[in-house]
Amino acid sequence: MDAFIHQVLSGLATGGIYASLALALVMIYQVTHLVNFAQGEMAMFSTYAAWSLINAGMGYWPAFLLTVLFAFALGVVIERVVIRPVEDAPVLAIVVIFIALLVILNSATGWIYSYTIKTFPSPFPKEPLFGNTYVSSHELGAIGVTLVVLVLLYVFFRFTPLGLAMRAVAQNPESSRLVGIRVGWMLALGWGLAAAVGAVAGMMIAPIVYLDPNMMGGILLYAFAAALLGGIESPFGAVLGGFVVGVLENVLGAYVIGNDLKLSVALGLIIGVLLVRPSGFFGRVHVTRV
Amino acid sequence: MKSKLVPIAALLAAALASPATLAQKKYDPGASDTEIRIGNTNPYSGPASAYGTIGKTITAYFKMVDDQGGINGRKINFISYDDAYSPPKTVEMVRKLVEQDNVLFVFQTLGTPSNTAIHKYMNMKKVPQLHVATGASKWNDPKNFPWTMGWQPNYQTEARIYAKSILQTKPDVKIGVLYQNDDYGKDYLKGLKDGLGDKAAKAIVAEVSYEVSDPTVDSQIVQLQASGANVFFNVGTPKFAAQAIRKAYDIGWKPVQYLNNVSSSIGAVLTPAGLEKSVGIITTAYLKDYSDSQWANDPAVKRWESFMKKYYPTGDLNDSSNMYGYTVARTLEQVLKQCGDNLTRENVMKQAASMKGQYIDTLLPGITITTSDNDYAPIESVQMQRFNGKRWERFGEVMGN
Amino acid sequence: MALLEVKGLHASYGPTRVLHGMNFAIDEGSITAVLGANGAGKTTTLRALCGMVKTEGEVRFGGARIDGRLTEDIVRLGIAHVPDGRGTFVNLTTEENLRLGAYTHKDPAAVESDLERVFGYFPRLKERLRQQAGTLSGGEQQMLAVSRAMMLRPRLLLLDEPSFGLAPLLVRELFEIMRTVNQRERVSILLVEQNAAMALDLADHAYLIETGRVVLSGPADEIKRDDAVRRSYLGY
Amino acid sequence: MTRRASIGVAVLLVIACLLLPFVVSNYRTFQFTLVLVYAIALLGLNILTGYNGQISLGHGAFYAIGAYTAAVLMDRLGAPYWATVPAAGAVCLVAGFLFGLPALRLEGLYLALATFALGVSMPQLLKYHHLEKWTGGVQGIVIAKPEPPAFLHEAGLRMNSDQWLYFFALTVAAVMFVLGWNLLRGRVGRALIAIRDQHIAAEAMGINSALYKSLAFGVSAMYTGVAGALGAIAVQYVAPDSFTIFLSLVFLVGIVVGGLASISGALYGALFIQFVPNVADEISKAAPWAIFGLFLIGFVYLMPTGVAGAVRMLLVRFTRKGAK
Repeated sequence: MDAFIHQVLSGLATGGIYASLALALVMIYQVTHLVNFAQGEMAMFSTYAAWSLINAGMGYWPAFLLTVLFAFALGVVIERVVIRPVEDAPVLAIVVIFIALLVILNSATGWIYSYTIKTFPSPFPKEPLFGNTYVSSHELGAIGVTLVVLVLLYVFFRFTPLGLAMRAVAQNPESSRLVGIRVGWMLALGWGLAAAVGAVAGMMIAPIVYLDPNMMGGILLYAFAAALLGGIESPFGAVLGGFVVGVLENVLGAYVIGNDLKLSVALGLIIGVLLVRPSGFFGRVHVTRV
Repeated sequence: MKSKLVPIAALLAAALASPATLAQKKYDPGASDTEIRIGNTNPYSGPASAYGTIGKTITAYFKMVDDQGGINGRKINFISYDDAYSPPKTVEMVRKLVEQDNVLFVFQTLGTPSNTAIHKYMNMKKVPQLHVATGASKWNDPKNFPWTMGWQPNYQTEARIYAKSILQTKPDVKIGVLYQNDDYGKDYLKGLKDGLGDKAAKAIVAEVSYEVSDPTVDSQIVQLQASGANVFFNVGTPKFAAQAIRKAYDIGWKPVQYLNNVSSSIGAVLTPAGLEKSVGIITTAYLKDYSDSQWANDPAVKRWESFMKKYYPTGDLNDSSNMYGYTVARTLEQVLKQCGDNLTRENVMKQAASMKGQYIDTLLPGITITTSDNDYAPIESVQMQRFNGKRWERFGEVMGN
Repeated sequence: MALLEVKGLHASYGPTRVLHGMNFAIDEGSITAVLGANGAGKTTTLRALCGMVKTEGEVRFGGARIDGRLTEDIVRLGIAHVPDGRGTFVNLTTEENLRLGAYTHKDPAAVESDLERVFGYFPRLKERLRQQAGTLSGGEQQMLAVSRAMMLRPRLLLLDEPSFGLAPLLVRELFEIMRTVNQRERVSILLVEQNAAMALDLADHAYLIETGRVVLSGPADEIKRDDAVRRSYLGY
Repeated sequence: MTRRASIGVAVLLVIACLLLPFVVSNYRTFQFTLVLVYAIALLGLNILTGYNGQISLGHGAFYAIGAYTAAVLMDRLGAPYWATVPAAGAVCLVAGFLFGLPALRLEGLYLALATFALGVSMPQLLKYHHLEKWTGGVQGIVIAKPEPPAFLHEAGLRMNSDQWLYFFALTVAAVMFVLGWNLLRGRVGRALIAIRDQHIAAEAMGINSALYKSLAFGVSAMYTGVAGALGAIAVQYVAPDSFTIFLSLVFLVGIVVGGLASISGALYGALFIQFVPNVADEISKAAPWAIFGLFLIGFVYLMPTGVAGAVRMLLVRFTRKGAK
């Protein structure tokens, strides 16, 4: 029983990892209606930037803030320079651009920083909370940070005109222009915000899995599954989906199917759920009268 | 052959035919008076690109050799291609090396699947596949594959050494194994089982695998703890090995830990895992570890360091792959020196197979390279060592098969 | 001076040219109707004014050139466009649609009073505030589209076939409201319609276009009496 | 281009294809064999993604199934190599059709996830210990290289095995392309495109879209499976590591760069995925993937509708000029 609880808690901790990156995917989807496969590598790259700053002697929180800003700028620049010129190309061409970005960032990071794993500091205490042996303080703290980001995103999209405008752009760019929204900038802004959310995720993930250029490879797939399971338009759903995936994977691996097939079976189950409930837990069913 | 005619005949031959007859010079494709062409594939891109640094180190090393005048007066032309760790690409690139670039032999092609893919081809073509970068045991098979030779101690042997050690020290042993679900992980697992013999079924209480795409191995470590194991055999690559060591400590699991040699670097594994969390870990080694303070003033390691700084400045000094690449390149240098002016493929193989207790100074003291016609496993012995919180402490004899 | 002045306006979709040098003007505070058969270029004319298609020629709004500018900049000058197909944000709520209409206004108090003003014209929308806009009926969606445009507090309102798909009674109601808006708020209106009879009843001035050119223009009363128009568009 | 000119070009192309292995080295012949293999795989993916609009991020899985079918049949059951190709096609047809049935309910992102998951899972399934007896587990299966048939030798045609393999692949590719051409240029092709562009309208026109969509999956997988079998025979080795998710992504890259919904695009795409990584490797050992990525972005910028689209536009311009 103790082992079972331990597996569940450890699954929640890993789920928190998926949730944090899933939030970035939801963010970019809200604005562009695309899932950016390079999101994980952008987060990884930003985390390396944070590592450089901290290694150069900067304090954790200043480095954290500066990295979030850097990531935001990176996102905006990528949208303006790389994505903008192919805006009107077929969706698959844009997917291919994402793949290109993924390999470029991965390869360039390996070249600049080498592939040796690096430790990334945690802002949270070293000692586990209440002396428990189940989850580390960092894992709890990371979940806390993810929840904070979640609330911020929710408030942003629900209650600010800018958030509303972004949702509008995703749905109907032409109508958005007709109410005076600068669509181009909204897309760039969306990329920037998604990259910033991703950078936070990266800095929370790196202390757990270590910093290396391939750190996001597996996580991206799980985050993608989590986002869809929760309903790709819902930040809440993404986080819940992350936790569900994390726990599901652990329990399957430890008790049901064994570790070597847990990924396949977990994904199979998620797809099964999506077959029955295509909009995920929190996704809204869109009804339109023709 | 003591007649006066001999010098004249030699002169005649030199003037008429190839220079090979002069002073026994013999060449196969890829070798000449001025250069030796060597082929290689490495994963510079793709999922295993972390290992690409080995190819870069070797390239840098032969650059240095050339700067210092080459080997026996010949420049080394080291041609290395990216195979992205994909066997079909390895086949393609190796064929390019052999058929188009006309290399004398290929050296240090990396990865068990990749080398398996070209194994038959190389032996059919009779082109040496020298010092392959994998620890599988199948490369030591001179009867069936006389053109293929490994280099590093193989995984199974290493695991058998751990098995022996476990059986000696712990009477009531319950072993939990964490292994990467691929050829490398399974070789270690097999070696351990072979070493334990008929005790294996009882002694191994849990064997859990992970995939390289797994973000963490936390769940696996929790499983191992729950199995009640009192010995932990950690067969992970650096990132996962470090995660496992940290997690085991954090959840209060205190088994005797055996760590596979691939992840024995202090800088790249134990430091990230936490030095205080790594105390007591047992591993084997055959190379000096730059990040181990006991070698801080070792002249060989110093030489390596200055080589790295000059010829491969972007290389990470903590990455033990760079020490590996340097050492294997020096092994090849020795083989080529021995070849002298007889640079045929046959002679390369012959020289590679006739090293007698050759010591290369970045190997641990007591570890030497020995090969023969029926022994194609250059490094067979390893040294056991235990981590004391600061550095590795060697103990026991140098062990081999 | 005319509020909107168009000279030699050409427009094309890719290689196909749709407008061939249109000339017309709209007076401040007037209601102007553009009539024409299907494919004559009515919708394109409205899209051209808002920079939504590639154009050549001159468009002046309040005396300043606006041709070649970005749609969102033109809108910010005070031109609201209810597009063909209504352009509803179907996945957003009614309220969110309306608030988007006021996107360019930063003063929250003013936005609230604008909302009340719009509900004064279309009380039905107030009951549907939290409803997903895509689930509204056709008539309600049309009201929402007009309301959204009014939230901009425009000087000029462009309406593209507001009667499309609505019951005649609803159309009459809508047009009445448009007249009130025009008179009470001094909003100029440019109306594109297939339903020529009703459009001419509402409008002060009318243009008739055929294959991308203005072929007839004048006060609505005169156009209504024109024989050709009567035969082709009014059907009597 | 006039009809006569295009026939002329086609004839020249066929002659070039036939002469190629006698002109270039064995190693190059081998490379072009791989190009043919990839071209078949890409045509398969194009049927599904390009023509029918169903995205697949996991087609490498079907390639793997085809390859393993061939390897297992040859190595474990002693089947002749040529027989494994249709067998692999049949297995993948069934596998694709079955996968396509649930996938019917999935669109866009959800289908992307499902296929992505398939692509990621495949190597793990191949390694699965209960299948090890057949698949060889992590070690894979080494298979024998086919020799040219005896009748060629008797007929006086001397050929080495690389050349023979090339002609074998060329024949299979020709058959698959002709079949594909007939399929896509006819009623079926129009139905596939109609479903992609106007889903509801297609249903209204009486097209059984469910059937067509799962058939598209099956046929697409069949093509890719045939390619997988050929690829395995050419490389003489299969292992789980040969079929990672990157293979699937590279296939997607191939059809986009080559040209979506274009038969000739499969060939351009195959040339791209075969040769551009080599070029990238020549340029930089430090970060070859970065170079590859830049190439990719460059191609999409310059030719957003793929090489096939660009070629089509050039031809149009060329003939217009010619007409003037």
